[in-house]
Amino acid sequence: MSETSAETKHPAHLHHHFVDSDQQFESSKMGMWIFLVTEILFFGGLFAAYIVYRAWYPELYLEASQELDAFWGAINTFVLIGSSLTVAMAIRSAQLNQIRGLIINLWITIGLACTFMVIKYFEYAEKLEKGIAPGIYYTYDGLEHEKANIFFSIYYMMTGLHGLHVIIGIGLMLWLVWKAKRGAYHSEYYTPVEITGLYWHLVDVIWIFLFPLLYLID
Amino acid sequence: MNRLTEFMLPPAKSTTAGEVDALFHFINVTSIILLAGITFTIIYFAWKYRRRSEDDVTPVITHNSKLEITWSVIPLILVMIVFGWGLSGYMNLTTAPDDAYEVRVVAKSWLWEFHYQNGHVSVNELHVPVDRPVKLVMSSDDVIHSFFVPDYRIKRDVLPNRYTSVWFEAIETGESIIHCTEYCGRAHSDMNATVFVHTQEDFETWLESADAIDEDMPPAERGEALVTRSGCMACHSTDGSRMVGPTFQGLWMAERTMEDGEVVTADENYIRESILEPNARINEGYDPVMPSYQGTLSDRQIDDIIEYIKTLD
Amino acid sequence: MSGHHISSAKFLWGVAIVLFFLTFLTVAVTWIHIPEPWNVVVAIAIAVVKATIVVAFFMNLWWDSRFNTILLVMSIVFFMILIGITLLDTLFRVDPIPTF
Amino acid sequence: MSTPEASTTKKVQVRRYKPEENPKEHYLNAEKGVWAWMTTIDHKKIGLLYLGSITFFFFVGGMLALLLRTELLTPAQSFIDADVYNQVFTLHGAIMIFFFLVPSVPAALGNFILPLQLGAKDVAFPRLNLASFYIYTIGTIFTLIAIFTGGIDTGWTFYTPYSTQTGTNVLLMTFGIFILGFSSILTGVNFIVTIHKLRAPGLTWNKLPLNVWALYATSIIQVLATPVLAITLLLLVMERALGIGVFDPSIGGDPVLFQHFFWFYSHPAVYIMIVPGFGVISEVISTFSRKVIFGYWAIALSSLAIAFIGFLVWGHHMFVAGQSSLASMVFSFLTFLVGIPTGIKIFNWLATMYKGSIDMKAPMLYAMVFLFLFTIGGFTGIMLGSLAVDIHLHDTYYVVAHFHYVMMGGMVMALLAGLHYWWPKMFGKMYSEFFARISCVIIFIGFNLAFLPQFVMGSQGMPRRYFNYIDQYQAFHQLSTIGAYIMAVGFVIMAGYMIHSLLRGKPASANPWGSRAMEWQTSSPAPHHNFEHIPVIINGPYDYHKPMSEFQLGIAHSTNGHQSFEKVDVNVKSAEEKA
Repeated sequence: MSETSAETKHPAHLHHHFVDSDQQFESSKMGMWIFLVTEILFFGGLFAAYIVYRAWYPELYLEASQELDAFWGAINTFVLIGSSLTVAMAIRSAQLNQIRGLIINLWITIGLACTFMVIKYFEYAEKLEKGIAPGIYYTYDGLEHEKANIFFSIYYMMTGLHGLHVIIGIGLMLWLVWKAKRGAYHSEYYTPVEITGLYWHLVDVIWIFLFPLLYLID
Repeated sequence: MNRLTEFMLPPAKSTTAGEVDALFHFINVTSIILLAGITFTIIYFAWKYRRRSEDDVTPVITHNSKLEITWSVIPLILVMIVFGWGLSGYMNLTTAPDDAYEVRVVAKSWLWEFHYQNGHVSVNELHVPVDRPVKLVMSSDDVIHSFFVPDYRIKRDVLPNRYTSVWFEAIETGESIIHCTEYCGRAHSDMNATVFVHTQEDFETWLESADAIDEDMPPAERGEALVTRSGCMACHSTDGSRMVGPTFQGLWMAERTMEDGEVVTADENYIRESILEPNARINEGYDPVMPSYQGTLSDRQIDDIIEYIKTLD
Repeated sequence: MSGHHISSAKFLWGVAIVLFFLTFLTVAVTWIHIPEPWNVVVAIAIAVVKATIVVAFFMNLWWDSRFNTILLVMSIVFFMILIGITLLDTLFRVDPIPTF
Repeated sequence: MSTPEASTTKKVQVRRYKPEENPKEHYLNAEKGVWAWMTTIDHKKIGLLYLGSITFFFFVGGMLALLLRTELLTPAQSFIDADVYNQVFTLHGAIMIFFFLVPSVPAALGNFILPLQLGAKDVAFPRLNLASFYIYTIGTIFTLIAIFTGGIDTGWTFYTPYSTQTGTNVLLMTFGIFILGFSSILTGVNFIVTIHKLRAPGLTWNKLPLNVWALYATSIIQVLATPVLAITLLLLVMERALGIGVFDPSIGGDPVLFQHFFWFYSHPAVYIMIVPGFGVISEVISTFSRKVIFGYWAIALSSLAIAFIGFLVWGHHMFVAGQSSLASMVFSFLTFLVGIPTGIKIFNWLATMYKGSIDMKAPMLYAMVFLFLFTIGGFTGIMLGSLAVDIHLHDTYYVVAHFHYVMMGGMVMALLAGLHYWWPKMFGKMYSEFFARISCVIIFIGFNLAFLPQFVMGSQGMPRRYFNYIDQYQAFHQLSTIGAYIMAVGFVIMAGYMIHSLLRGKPASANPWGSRAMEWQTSSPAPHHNFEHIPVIINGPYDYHKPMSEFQLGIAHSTNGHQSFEKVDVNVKSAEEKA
């Protein structure tokens, strides 16, 4: 890396092939947006499967979604939106050079993300208890529709993949906290905070769609 | 043109084949003319404008709107002709006449079963009358297969969870080959069958007597005919060589080890079970891939096959 | 400088409160049982509004380079292509039924 | 560069930099040792690492192809059995597509050449670039493990339900390709950002080399399509591991849905493979005709048009698969629309040669071969796009021949054109022009001998993926096999003179072809940071009517010690897009 090159004007965080910090910041952000595009299409495949099966078997979705608890789904929606708020606040703190605020907001976000996962865990546990497991392990007989297993396979795939993204997000934010404590971020350089924030908001946006599509089919 | 047809395409033996062939030739000939033009231009330019010195000066020609519009619009018109033509042919190929004679096709790895309205089932032999539309309603027992008769220019995938159909009207009596064209595993390339086109009278005679056809033969010979006809030979040899499935030679009353370690004597009951519920017990070292013959072979036919296996020492 | 928009804390809280309200709304409309298919339309419409708010004001797309907006729109367009053309198949299949 | 508002012209002081001939220090000897290679973040070296990998996989895939062709000499079994044959054709397809073609021009040549053509020091995210390479490596390792633990016999298309039922190691293989997809995605992300953000001063969108436009279109496809492959393969993995039943009809799923998802990626993937080839051909034809490219915008935009329409046509792989007639009609119509921009490109290339000064060096020879073979591939594509004819030709050798004409006759020839074209820039050595032309001719003959007969037997009704076949096709199969071996000879000769060039090749000058493109305005091999100066662009890359000196302008680097400025004032448009 050329951070070591003897350039007077180059700040430590600026890589050699960029002209200035802004170019680097804009590039990273554009890169993250493009990555988010891939994430949207990644989940898009699952949404497409969801829509195709819903168009085929609307009654299946009506019946099977009764098994999902809209109350806890709504709580989780509040939790994730709250975490989006704290991430936005964390970025604001970084922009204003308030490192303490940055770290506190990140910790709150991590806390909310963990709350989300804990609620999710209890939801899963309750279903697995009843025999509503994915795929061939589906043994529940409370639903009459013969394709009920497919609804829950799609449910597990969607929420599972989303949950995986939440866990990755928690990992990223722990890393941010660690770096922030070592003084890596300040108002001139907070790119990783910004792009992790973008990622986290996307996780939130996906849940905003998952919630009504899975839980709120009345 | 005729020689080109003979070289490029199999003989056209259905009423719809002609239209497909005409389009095929239209695209072929147009393409060859255009390709010849492009190739000639490449070679001519490469020779005519070859570099004569390192200081060659070339003209600045950045674009030419008229020319560019021309070579966009002409191909567009050509492909739209091809699209319309192809579409009309496709509609013909997918819309069976209402009075079509219906045959049920069941694809299994790796054989074709043809069920007729009178309950007769033939394996790997499709018998149809000439000059009469025939509609095949097809389904698969396991994976996706595809029903292809080159002589009729028809093809359609055969799916495990749905019915699909093709239709054709043969214009001459004779035989044509059927291929499976959707990759379906080990013996995919052996999953062939034959269409036998009869005159209307012959077809009816065949249909009525098909089951009784071997009445006079001794049971073992009938069994041999059945084994050949039912697609058994694709996976089982009669000379001891190992194929997809175990050989029939020396099978009778032999002791065979199963996957779960059980040792079984190949008696009447075992062979009957192996034909009707092939995956109930699997020979050690073999895969559970055989389709069931339940509904395909009658009890009597299975007896005949057992008689035949008894003769293979 | 497009990339360094700083939102006020009050603004961010305002956005979050709107989102909380919309979440409540999307649950509330299920209590009044809108008939099919409008219940889906309403649920998706609210979700789209929420997502747009998050994207515009939390992800700062409102103040960001327009190319990033184009990227987002592209991803949605291509998702629509995937699902739209697939539905052209799955909704319009006419399978034959054997007569015997 | 910093503010988007500054899109108007501004005055910049530049001086002329003539590229240094035969430099002592260059990127190849800037760092030494295996470790330096393995951890390099230099885009040129990463490009070479990819080049090495794809060469290896091309060799493996080619050997598998020879194995198949040899077995097909006779109608019945000759030396491998059906199971082995099925595994070999699956591996041939999977390796050639996922390990060779997809990363070939974008990741190998693209990595090497893109920053050079942009006047940048590197791609936007060099470490991510290295990570892409390692993700690729991890994917290949998974696949290799899969090969040695049961293999895979599903065909490269992994159609359900066969792929959920077969006893081979589908799980590991699809997981390997799932991982591989991320390498492709990250390369795409990297390239798009690089093209947007790292262009040299004056390099406006209308001065971008067409190769960059092609890579841009390719990257967009990679970013938009690959995630759908990823989720499809993940669903397939789950189908096998848990039986989730989305695709498997025996648990209530729909196998045709898998085909939709699969081809939503895999059809655009065909354009991931061929579009960058278009870029290379544009560069080569212009350089060796020493003439401004004809219809710059037509070629640039047709790449984007192909990229876009390419997303709308996947269902033409499914005309007989059981999709609705309506879907088939729409897909057939859209398929023909792709033909138009493709045709435009071919005519534009021909028009570029018109009144040019054509030098039939090896890269140009490959470009000619490309034009001929790719045109055949295109016309046969029209044949297959036509609904009625496709019903007859679907899943026959006609399809096999068609895609080999497009992929091998198109993409591989473009890759070879590019490899020969940029070889001097990569290694600073020239190869034997004589042997290069010989091997090109041999490959051309072998290729046509191998695949022309396949058109004939395909239209006669020979299905693909057949281990045994009926006797009437034997003559065609034998011709095809002979052709394959002739082709192999051509590649052996190529390996020979390329290795000779590396070891004993004559040193190459900075600009052996007299090109105006920016990558040729730096020394061969390129310096560690690509340019000793910051290049400033005032002319298009194909402006052969402008003097060479106008292509060698730059601003001195703050670090490279150039003190004396030959002060020239030029008006330079800011490279920043108007955002």
